[in-house]
Amino acid sequence: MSNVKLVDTPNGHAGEGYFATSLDKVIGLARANSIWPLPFATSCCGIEFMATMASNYDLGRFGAERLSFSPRQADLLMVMGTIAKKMGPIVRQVYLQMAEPRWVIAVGACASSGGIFDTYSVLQGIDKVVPVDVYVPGCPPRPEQIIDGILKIQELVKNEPLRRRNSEEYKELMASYGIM
Amino acid sequence: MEQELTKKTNILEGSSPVSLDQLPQQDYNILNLGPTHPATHGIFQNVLKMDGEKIIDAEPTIGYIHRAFEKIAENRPFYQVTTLTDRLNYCSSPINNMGWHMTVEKLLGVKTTKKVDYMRVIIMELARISDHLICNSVLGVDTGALTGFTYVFQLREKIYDIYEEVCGARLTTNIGRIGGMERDFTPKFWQKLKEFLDEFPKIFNEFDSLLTRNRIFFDRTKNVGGISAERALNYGFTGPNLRATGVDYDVRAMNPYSSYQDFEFEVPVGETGDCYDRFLVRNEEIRQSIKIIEQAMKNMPEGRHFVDVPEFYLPPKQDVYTKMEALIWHFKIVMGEVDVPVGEVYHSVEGGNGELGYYLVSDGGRQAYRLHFRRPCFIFYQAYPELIKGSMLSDAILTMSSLNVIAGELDA
Amino acid sequence: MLSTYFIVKIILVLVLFLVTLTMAAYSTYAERKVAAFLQDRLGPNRAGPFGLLQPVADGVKMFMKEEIIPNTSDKAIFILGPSIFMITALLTGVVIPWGPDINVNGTNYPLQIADINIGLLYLFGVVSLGVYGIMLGGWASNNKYSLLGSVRASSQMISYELAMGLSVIGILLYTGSLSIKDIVIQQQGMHWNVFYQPLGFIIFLVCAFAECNRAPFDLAECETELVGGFHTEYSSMKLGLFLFAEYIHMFISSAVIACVFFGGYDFPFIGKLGLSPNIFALVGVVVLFAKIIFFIFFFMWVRWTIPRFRYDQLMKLGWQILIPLGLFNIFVTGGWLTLKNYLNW
Amino acid sequence: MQNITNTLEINHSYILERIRERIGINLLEFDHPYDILTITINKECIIDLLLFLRDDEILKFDFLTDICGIHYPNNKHREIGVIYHLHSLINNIRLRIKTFASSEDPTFLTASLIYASANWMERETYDFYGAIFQGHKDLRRILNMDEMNYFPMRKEYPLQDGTRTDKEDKYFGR
Repeated sequence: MSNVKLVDTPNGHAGEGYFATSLDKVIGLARANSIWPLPFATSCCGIEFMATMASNYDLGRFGAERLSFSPRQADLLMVMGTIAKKMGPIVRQVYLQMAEPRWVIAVGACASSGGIFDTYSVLQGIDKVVPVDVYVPGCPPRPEQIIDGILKIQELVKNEPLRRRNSEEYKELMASYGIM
Repeated sequence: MEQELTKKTNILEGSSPVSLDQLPQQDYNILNLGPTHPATHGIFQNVLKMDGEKIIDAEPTIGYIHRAFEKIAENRPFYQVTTLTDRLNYCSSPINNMGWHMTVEKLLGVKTTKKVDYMRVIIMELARISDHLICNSVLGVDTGALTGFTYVFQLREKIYDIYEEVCGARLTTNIGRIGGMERDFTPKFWQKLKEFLDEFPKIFNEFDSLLTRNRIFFDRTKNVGGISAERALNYGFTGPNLRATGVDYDVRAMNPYSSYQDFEFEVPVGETGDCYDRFLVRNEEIRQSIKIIEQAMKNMPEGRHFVDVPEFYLPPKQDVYTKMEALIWHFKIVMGEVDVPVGEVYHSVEGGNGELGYYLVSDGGRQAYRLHFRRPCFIFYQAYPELIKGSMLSDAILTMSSLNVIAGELDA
Repeated sequence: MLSTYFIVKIILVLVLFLVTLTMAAYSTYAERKVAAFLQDRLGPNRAGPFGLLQPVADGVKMFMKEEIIPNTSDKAIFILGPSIFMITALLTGVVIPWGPDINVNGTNYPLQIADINIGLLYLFGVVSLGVYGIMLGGWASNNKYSLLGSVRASSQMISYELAMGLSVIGILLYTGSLSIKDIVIQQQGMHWNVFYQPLGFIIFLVCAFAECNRAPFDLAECETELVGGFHTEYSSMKLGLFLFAEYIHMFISSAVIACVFFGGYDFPFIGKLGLSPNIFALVGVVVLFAKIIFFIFFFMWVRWTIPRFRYDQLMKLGWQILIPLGLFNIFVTGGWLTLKNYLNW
Repeated sequence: MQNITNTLEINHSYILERIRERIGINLLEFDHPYDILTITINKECIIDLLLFLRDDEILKFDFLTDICGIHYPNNKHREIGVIYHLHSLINNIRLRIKTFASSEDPTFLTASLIYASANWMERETYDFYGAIFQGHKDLRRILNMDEMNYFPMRKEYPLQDGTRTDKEDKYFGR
């Protein structure tokens, strides 16, 4: 247990028998440690994702082993593998159906940029259809890299202000993807 | 506004790109299975026409990760095609790599040494093991038993370790070169391989006993998704799925490549071609693969790990820096400036899913004029509607995972 | 006097409510840890020491998530579904005797909220109401996967309730009472029903699995087939209620199994220790909870070991095997009791 | 029957002889590149030949390994080709059959009524090369999007997506 890095207590005011901190931080912390991913695995990276879920790497340590295949219940859309143009609208559809707050991680070169498949049939990066929070490089990335990506997402989640999703910037970002 | 609307539309109706009126409505229920359904693993869609839970008809749609492999292959020098073959059936990419190298060697008329052959056999059989492991454990997951999957994934991790010792990569290995292997097996490789072979029976038997004699698993898979040998041949089945029906067609035994004739192994066959038989055939093939690896280890000949094809085999790095010829060849190979003979070759290997064929047409240029992959998944997946007609929804899912359809191979 | 009675009951209700919720919350944690243990993994260990704060994180996250009610759904019923499921799950705890009586100032206070003389019937009744929650929720979602899930759930519940009812009749013949308290008292001193009614116990256990929608009977939500089954369209805390209620069901089922078949708070030699009544009561509560936790672990153990049934196999098991076996059990028990009476043993 | 198969040497010349007997002048060319007998025939007689090869009691080419297309833009009136790989599992011998049609009228006859496996392979060939298989029940695109209006594997179409804006050619040496 000794080398497991536990979640840090957020900054706050501690006193005799109480501890006060801002709601933002508590909620961010809770969300960060309970990310339910929606694995959108299309190809090779999906197999590495399986390795990430399995015993040797165990994504469950970060509270993320509860896969939810229904977009309603997922917090994190993990797009793993090549997204062909035929698939693009479906990624977008799944993203739209997710409940706020939602995050997207593009795992692997194909999802991030099209990878080695610079062809007529492949979408050159899922950021053409949905906003992406974290890109994980690699073809396919090693499980350590995928875990690193999830940790990056956790950082984002922890530090996100509660009102961000109502802000003008966020609305602009959504509008730039045609999502009003 | 659109977001709100889409969000509030139903998941099922919202995500159906195939218009449902393509099928007659009548009193039947139309269920859209995929492309993001958890059981489709890779990505393909099935529009099922159902009567309650019974499937009346199915309409598969594929192509959701079509990546234009064959077009890319026409635009790349030969040694760069290896990366494409990795991503065909990514569960057993070394077999694909080796198959491609052998195809090119056939075209060039290169005869490999026994040492190269045996090294390739070891890697290919490891790949076969990891492929079958994933298929069988995922079949367990789809019946609801997740635990077996995590057991055998530890074995896969061991295989990954071995790959890493050879080439540094885990999944898309890019292992081997045209004309041999990139480097000789290191002592550490042999040590890891021995460890793997020692550990294998224990973990694998545990997995085996968790499912094979499990009554629920037996009931779930027996007589589900069966097909007769005639229909299977007509549908172009190959590999474990064909052998489960009772036809002992194995490319390794029938058209031995890479010195497979030197090894003793059995070709396991089933009887009814149902999910349970497919499961058993794969399990038995894993055991046979172990046997082949042990034989190859024992009889590994001495010699060089590559043959003399300077036009294609990259010279060792220290030679590149010190010898002029090596530098020239290195430059020519990397820049893809090596001409190949004119001709057309068909070479097939026994991939994880069956006969993986490479049809290469060369016009004497520096790239393939036409490279066609005979992808076993693509060919047998079209039998899926026939396999599931009349069965229940749960059976359809099991049938799909026991066929081991790999989207990368399916869609090319 | 009456006011003390009410105060005690209210305290009991509150305590039971909290304990049930905590048990359910930590069952989710336990499920993850047990799964991890069985699968050679570590399981959650970042949130708090040993990941103990994981349920809190999950809960907070779910409360803060966006609520989505699909346009095509029937809104009122969509909300009603999880509510019914949760309420009925919580209602079941009242008839369970959580421990021997406590003695305060010479008055005995039973550690049971309501000792109804038809306790078992009440339990079955309330549990079978729970299926309305699943059914309405799945149907109101207007999603075919949900609909399939809820149809499966309701037919499964109905068929297994029958067998479950039949399996306890043997015990009723023995005890002559439907009150769970009477059943527990009758078992004191290691006369556990499981020794007298092994067949009944097995049937009951299987049916309990089915009633809780747990593997191998988790057809209503099986992820690989129906995505999420009846709760596919639910997000946020409505989903939380569904998941939570399921764990409460598991907790209550374990409690009922412990009470009806394993002597409730009874433990070998507990009577011989000569404890004062209050300590005795406390030990009794601990013993009962130990049994409950064991059964919860057993539920998880099974879930992470064996595959699930197919729908028709499940029905076949229910109607063609469990119900005849249940009837056979009644027949044998009845015959044995008659014989015993006749011979005046 | 077994005896005949065993005693008779089934070699390329024998197969060729039998095929020539059957389709006569429709056999245009033959060759043996890398040990596979390769014949080029008139596209009209492909079904006849496939049926003959499948049902012949000695040849028994009963397994359709593969169908794929090919495009030779410089061969006038024979631009689009369809290549069949057959395998006689009993004799363990392979056979390659080629047929060609012009790109103006790339019609072929479907083999999907003989081999169920030909169904998707023909759809793929149509998708890539636009070869039209007459008699095919469901000749739609299979891998590419239905909206696509060209046949991407033909040599005149580029590999890359023409609509891309984010890649500047100068960075890629083009």
